[in-house]
Amino acid sequence: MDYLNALVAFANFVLVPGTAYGAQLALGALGVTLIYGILRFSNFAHGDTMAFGTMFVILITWGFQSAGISFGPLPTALLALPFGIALTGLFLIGTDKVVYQFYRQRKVKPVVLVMVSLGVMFIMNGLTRFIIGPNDQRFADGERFIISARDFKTMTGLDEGLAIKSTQGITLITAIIVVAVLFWFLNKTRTGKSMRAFSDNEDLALLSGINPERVVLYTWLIVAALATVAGTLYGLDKSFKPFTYFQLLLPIFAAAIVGGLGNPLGAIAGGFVIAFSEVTITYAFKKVGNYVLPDALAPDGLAQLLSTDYKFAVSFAILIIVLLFKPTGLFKGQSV
Amino acid sequence: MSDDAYSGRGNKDVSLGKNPKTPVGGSIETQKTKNAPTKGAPGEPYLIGDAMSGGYGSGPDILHDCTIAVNEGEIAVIVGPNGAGKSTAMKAVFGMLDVRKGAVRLNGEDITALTPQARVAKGMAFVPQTSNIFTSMTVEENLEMGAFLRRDDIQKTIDQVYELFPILRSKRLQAAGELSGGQRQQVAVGRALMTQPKVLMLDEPTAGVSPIVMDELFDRIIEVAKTGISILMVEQNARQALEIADKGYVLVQGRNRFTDTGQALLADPEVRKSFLGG
Amino acid sequence: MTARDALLFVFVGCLIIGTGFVQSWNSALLILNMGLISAIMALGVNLQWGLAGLFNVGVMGFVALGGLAAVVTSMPANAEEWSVGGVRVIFGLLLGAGTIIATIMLRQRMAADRARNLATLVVLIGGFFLFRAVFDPGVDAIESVNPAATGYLGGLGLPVLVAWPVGGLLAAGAAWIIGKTALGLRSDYLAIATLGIAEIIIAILKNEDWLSRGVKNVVGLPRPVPYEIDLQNSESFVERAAGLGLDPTTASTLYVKLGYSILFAIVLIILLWLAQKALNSPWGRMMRAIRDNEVAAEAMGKDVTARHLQVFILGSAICGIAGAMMTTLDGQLTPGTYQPLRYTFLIWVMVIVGGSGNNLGAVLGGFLIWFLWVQVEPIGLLVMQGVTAGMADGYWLKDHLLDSAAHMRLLTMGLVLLLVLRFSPRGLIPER
Amino acid sequence: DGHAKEVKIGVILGFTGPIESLTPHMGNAAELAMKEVTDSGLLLDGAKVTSVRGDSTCVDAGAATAVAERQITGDGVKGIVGADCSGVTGAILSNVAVANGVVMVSPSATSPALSTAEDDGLFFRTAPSDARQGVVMTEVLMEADIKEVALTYTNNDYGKGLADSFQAAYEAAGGTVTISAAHEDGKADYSAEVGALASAGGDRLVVAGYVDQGGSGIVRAALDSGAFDTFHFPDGMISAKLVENFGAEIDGSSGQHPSPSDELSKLFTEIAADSVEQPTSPFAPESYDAAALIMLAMQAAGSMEPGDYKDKVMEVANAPGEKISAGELAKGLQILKDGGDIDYVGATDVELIGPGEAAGNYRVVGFEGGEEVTAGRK
Amino acid sequence: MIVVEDLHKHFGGFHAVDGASLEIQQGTITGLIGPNGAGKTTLFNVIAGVLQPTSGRVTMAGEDITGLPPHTLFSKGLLRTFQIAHEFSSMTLRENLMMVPGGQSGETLWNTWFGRKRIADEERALAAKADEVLEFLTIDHISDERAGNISGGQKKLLELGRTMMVDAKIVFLDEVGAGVNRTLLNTIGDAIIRLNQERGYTFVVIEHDMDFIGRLCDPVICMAEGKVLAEGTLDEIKANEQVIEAYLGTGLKNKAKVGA
Ligand SMILES: Nc1ncnc2c1ncn2[C@@H]1O[C@H](COP(=O)(O)OP(=O)(O)OP(=O)(O)O)[C@@H](O)[C@H]1O
Ligand SMILES: Nc1ncnc2c1ncn2[C@@H]1O[C@H](COP(=O)(O)OP(=O)(O)OP(=O)(O)O)[C@@H](O)[C@H]1O
Ligand SMILES: [Mg+2]
Ligand SMILES: [Mg+2]
Repeated sequence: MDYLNALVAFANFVLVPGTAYGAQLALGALGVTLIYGILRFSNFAHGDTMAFGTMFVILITWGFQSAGISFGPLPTALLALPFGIALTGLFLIGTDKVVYQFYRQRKVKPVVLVMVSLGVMFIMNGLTRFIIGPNDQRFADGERFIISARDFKTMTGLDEGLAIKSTQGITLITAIIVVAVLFWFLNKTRTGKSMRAFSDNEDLALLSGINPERVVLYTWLIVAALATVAGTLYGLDKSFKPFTYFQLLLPIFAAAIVGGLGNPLGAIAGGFVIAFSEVTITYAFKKVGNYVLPDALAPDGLAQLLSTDYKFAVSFAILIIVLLFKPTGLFKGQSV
Repeated sequence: MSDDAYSGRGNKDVSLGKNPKTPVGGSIETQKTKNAPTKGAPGEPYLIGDAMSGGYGSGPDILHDCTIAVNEGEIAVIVGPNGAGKSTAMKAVFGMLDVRKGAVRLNGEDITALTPQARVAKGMAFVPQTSNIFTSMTVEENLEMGAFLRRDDIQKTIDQVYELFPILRSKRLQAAGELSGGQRQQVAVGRALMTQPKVLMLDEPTAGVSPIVMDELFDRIIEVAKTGISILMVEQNARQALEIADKGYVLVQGRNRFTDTGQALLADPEVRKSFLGG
Repeated sequence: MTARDALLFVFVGCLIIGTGFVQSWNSALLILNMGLISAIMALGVNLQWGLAGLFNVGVMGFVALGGLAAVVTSMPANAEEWSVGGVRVIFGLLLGAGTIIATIMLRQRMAADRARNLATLVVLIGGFFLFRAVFDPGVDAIESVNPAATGYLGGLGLPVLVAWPVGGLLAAGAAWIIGKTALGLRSDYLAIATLGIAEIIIAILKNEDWLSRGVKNVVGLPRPVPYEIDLQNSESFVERAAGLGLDPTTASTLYVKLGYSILFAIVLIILLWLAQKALNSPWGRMMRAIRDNEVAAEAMGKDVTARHLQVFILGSAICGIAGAMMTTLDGQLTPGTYQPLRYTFLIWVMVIVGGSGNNLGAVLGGFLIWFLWVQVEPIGLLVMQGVTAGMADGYWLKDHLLDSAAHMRLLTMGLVLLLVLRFSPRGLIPER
Repeated sequence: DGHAKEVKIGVILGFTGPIESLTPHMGNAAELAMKEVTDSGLLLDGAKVTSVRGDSTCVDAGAATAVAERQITGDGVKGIVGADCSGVTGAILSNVAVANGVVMVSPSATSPALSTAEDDGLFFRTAPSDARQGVVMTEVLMEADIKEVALTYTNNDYGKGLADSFQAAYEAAGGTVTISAAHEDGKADYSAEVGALASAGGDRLVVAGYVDQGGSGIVRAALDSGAFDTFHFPDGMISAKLVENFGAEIDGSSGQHPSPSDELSKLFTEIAADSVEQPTSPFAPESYDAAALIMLAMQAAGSMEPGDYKDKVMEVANAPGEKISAGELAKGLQILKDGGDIDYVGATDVELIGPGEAAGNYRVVGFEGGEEVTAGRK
Repeated sequence: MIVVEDLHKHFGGFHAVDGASLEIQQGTITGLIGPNGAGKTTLFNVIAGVLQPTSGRVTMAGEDITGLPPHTLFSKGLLRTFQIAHEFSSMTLRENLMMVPGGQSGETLWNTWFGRKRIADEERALAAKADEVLEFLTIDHISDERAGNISGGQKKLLELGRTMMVDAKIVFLDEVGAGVNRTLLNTIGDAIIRLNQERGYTFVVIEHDMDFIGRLCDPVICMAEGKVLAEGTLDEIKANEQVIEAYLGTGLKNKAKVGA
């Protein structure tokens, strides 16, 4: 029986990737949840906003890299991030002026805004592919690992390795910081509260002297920041490919919903729920079992509850079960 | 309860409330001017919605040449049957609806074109009849939102609201949407008081509040008015309201039907019978 | 129908006829056929959303179930597969269903305490392993029979037209189960739940090879109309075609497509008639009341839960029928092609652009958006060619632009969508 | 008038959708062949060949058939290069191509199921069926004395078909597949798959996916977590991109892809250097060949009508006859014009077998020092 | 008619209804008063099935109706209005009323397709009835207006109008008077008395307007903090010290100063 190896194996293939993926989803879900919370619609363009923002960051990163600027052990992309955020913010505000504002003033039903965001999604999608192309783009540099599997093995002498990538670390830390800041901002600052007031009752917000355009402006700026950060971190960890970002939309929405729409803490919780349900339920416990159980009992099969084919099905099933018990998500979200 | 929370602005003369410069009653009609000058005629009421006509969206006119006004430190009460256009008139004064004809002037300045939030900045506050609270925010946050434009310390005003509506203090951290009907109404009025306005517009503030709170509220309104703040109020509890009113308007089908002092209207048998329930 | 509505229909009709003149009549008919199917799907979604306010984003799942119905009803049964594992698989499935029923009964019978939770867990886990133990070997046996060509149980060998109502029934059955569990959720929560269920359905279709070959696709479904080749080889047909001045190929392809058009149109007209009658009746009024305010409707004696379940099942069944029709038209079931964007959101766009709450609107939206979905590609290309016309050959920007032309399709679609919604935010034919 | 005649050939590929990064190269390669033919002025007495591009979307059978319908009945294309993904290919074939009697040559639909599809002699492919590749893979692994592998495949007809045929062949040869797990393309995260694969273990991880898609994601995650260091890559994974992505990290891995001799691919790289951005991109040479076959068959039949030339496709593709490789289309056309016989070799050593699909010559590759090297042929 | 036994409704730790027990006699118009937040509306909601009680029992004519869904209670003849108007905003006023009666044959899908004639007849009768009610409530001039576009008071009238569309056994009115013009309210009061006397409806009325309560109600129940504080005729209640302190108050302090 070898609990240590079992633990390390489990950590390496379930805990660490689950945590990192959860943080990635959470960052994306934060943006979705914020738009839902304040502008009251599900923004289908969010995945492509992430791609769009990341595209700017990549272009600027390439610029930096060719100019020989680097950020030491950290990815250069982090340096480019503020510029990317600014550009994305400008674009989003422009989009709002040209597109969303009209519908907001007409007080259309949220579902119309959802369709409008679908239109915006198509356009952003096209623009991204037009500018940077549909292909994989690599822009990661800097130190790749905090600790690699091989180093871990030599360090500890264990059979199993434990790898933690620097991007995973950065993502997790960023997610925690961002949610804390956002929570503080929305619940404690005047501007944040005015944003919530606006989302609650637009007319009454006017009567309190809150400037709706200002609120909308802040919202898009924050969304731009969230989307760009999320997209960039994701791209650093995996790779940048516009189509994947579009596909990310689904788990991101799932995360936002299971946590409770409009609630930043919910987005974080939701991200981890989705990530871990994907990674854990379909995990084959053969290896862990082999370490922990006596030989006689060791599994000869894979000891896998369900094949990985069903990982999405499983995460959605868990989502539905959570919703059945908590109809507005783990953290009591809003609904329009 | 001290008055100084409301004495910061616009409190020029405490006696104003008792000795209005403009005689109440029919005299307002005479001041009615079409193409009103930006600067109103001297002696004009502090806030006046002058000969307003307008309706919702592109719908028909609901207000027809409707005038409502209130002097500094006075209480003006609008009564009328359901659907007469009272709330519409209030919204028109607050710029939440297109005024197609006529003008709104505050302290002589034409504010017809201003957005609602700009009017808030000019010292107007409004409690709408329906959806008048932020349901998902706590009671205290509702009050804070009322004071959104204020930069000074608002804690004192909050305490005053709690003193006026003690129940709210115990519900401070509860979402306002979970309150009872009467409690919500109290939050709504409290939110408007938080602005420390120069003009306070209330659309049926006492609907659904218990008698004891209603008395408190009317008392408070009188006190507030005495500090020089103008109060424009729609009421269905018309008898109590007209009793404390300096001026009363009876609106019917978007038109001014009767305009007189509160007491005079109360005494008018026709008004009593048709609009005040006998 | 007002004159304006009629005009809109005429306009869309002209678009399709225009396609006939500019491109080809085959293209026009194909657009018409898919338009008819899309209109039916939109009708189903409109029933759920426009009438009852149910945010069902699982359209794809029901459409896919319709497709499955087409396979299960019309393909011939595969005797060898049945003999090696058919019974076992069926028995396994019954065991699985039994486990779930047992769990539900258990939860109803026992008091809500820890013992109940424990018992639930025991039954579920035990049932799951039992199910796997019986089911898995059967599946393996079936799937290993000639995996490249069959390897699945096949169907009942019935005429494919039977599959359409069966598709509706299959979707309705699924909708019943889903509705029973998830309809208590509101707005976007229901949306993501149905979206998830649709993904689960697709996952099953993709991975359960014994059922419909999974991602290996089932091709060559029987048709309700003759094959073009047979027509071309039939002398009488060729003669008649010649009489009309058409060459046999064109005549046969047009003939087949027209056949489909007529079949689809019949289904659409029946469904539209039913939907219109229902909408403009006390039933429709009750549904609108429920949509407007569930609490009040409930207090006015309307059984909101039951009515929600009813429309959810009906709407889903309509999507199922459309799904079966589409698979029939395609002649194959390809689970990998089911994508939410195409089978759920595009349908939603149809409903919203057409005008939610209005059956005619939904139908119009179905035709119009499908037309655009197909035609924005050449439009996008044209735009690009126009833009680059002035540039020198070989200029990098020109190449880049032309290379990106295919992506302009999505961009154009987005633009068109925004424009339509801009000028009629409540849809082209708004509710009342 | 030399260019009086115009021959239109449809190029229906998924320019948007899951393999959108491959398709531009494929499209360009096909058009390269057309340009070569047009420039030669030899086809059917100086016909000009124009390409009509259409988006198959790879996934939406409805949209794909609409495109094909428009091209055939509207634009009047006389042959189709495409489609790319097996699903839409089947849909176009049975609904449009067969009905209208138009020849389709797919450069990349490799599903074994298409071998038996009802095609009326109109469907060909320049990519081999995956049934063959499974056998080749088994041989490669067995020769390297690898008896236990984990297997992951992209969850579509290509991946699943390949995985099935590989597993059957490998197990028949005495190997063990510890796990066969699907992965969906374009998804955000593959930790779950890699976790399961690692747990099952094996000497090598066989990745039957696309390098542009989930395949790379799986490899990345497997490497990063230390789950596997060596892999085996079938055709969908072999590309310049693989080395670019992983460099020396995958040293010691192996793979194979349908490919002619090195000379042929070098040759194609040369002639395509200007017009195809990545000539070695998967299925780009196949696309060139697909287009070339259509035009050569037309020349052999002396007609651009599909009904006439469909029977000539096999003839020009196979022996006997003079060997014609990529870049020599003019020569081929001339021979045919003169009534001679050719055996088109093209960019991928085309050899059509059975129901009109490539016989499949495979290049076995290894990875050393961050480079892809040829380790043999099958 | 209705017996409420030791009813509790808790929201988290807050006890909105805290052991209320009361009886509503058949044929009475019972007034229910009490300070804001006393739990009156919550009590209504529990009786009417909108909220599930934490504990306690409600019976109607001897039958246990605790926790039955609202639509079932409706069919048993229990109607209620909402304090905050719950109109069907996209429907016209007439439609708002016409949808109320249960068991319409046109509410079955099958009939909508194959029973046109019967539906048409029923609809005519319903429309006539609805128009009658609208006229009574003085909102007949806007009967084709969407309910979302009417004034606050008109919504309250509509709320009341719905209870007049069917024959009920017991009607719970939650502050129908708030926001309604007093002259009209008197007419409404008359109608309530008439329904009570002529058709034998039982009413439970929540109101803060003592004049209204006084004219209509006997007995009157006063709630406070989730419990029944006092019960009796209005005069008895008015004399109750606790009620005065908690609810009625002693009138305007500043009145004299302004009145002058
Ligand atoms: N959903 C809820 N969550 C938490 N507290 C609630 C909720 N609903 C009601 N309450 C509380 O329960 C108490 C009783 O409310 P209720 O609405 O029954 O009062 P009421 O007697 O009808 O008052 P009013 O006369 O103001 O309408 C109030 O203090 C309210 O804050
Ligand atoms: N949002 C709206 N859109 C269109 N018409 C409206 C809207 N709100 C109110 N109306 C109409 O305007 C008229 C006046 O409404 P208003 O709300 O001003 O009445 P009110 O005098 O305040 O009545 P109440 O005492 O019932 O509150 C009514 O006939 C109503 O139908
Ligand atoms: Mg009003
Ligand atoms: Mg109440």
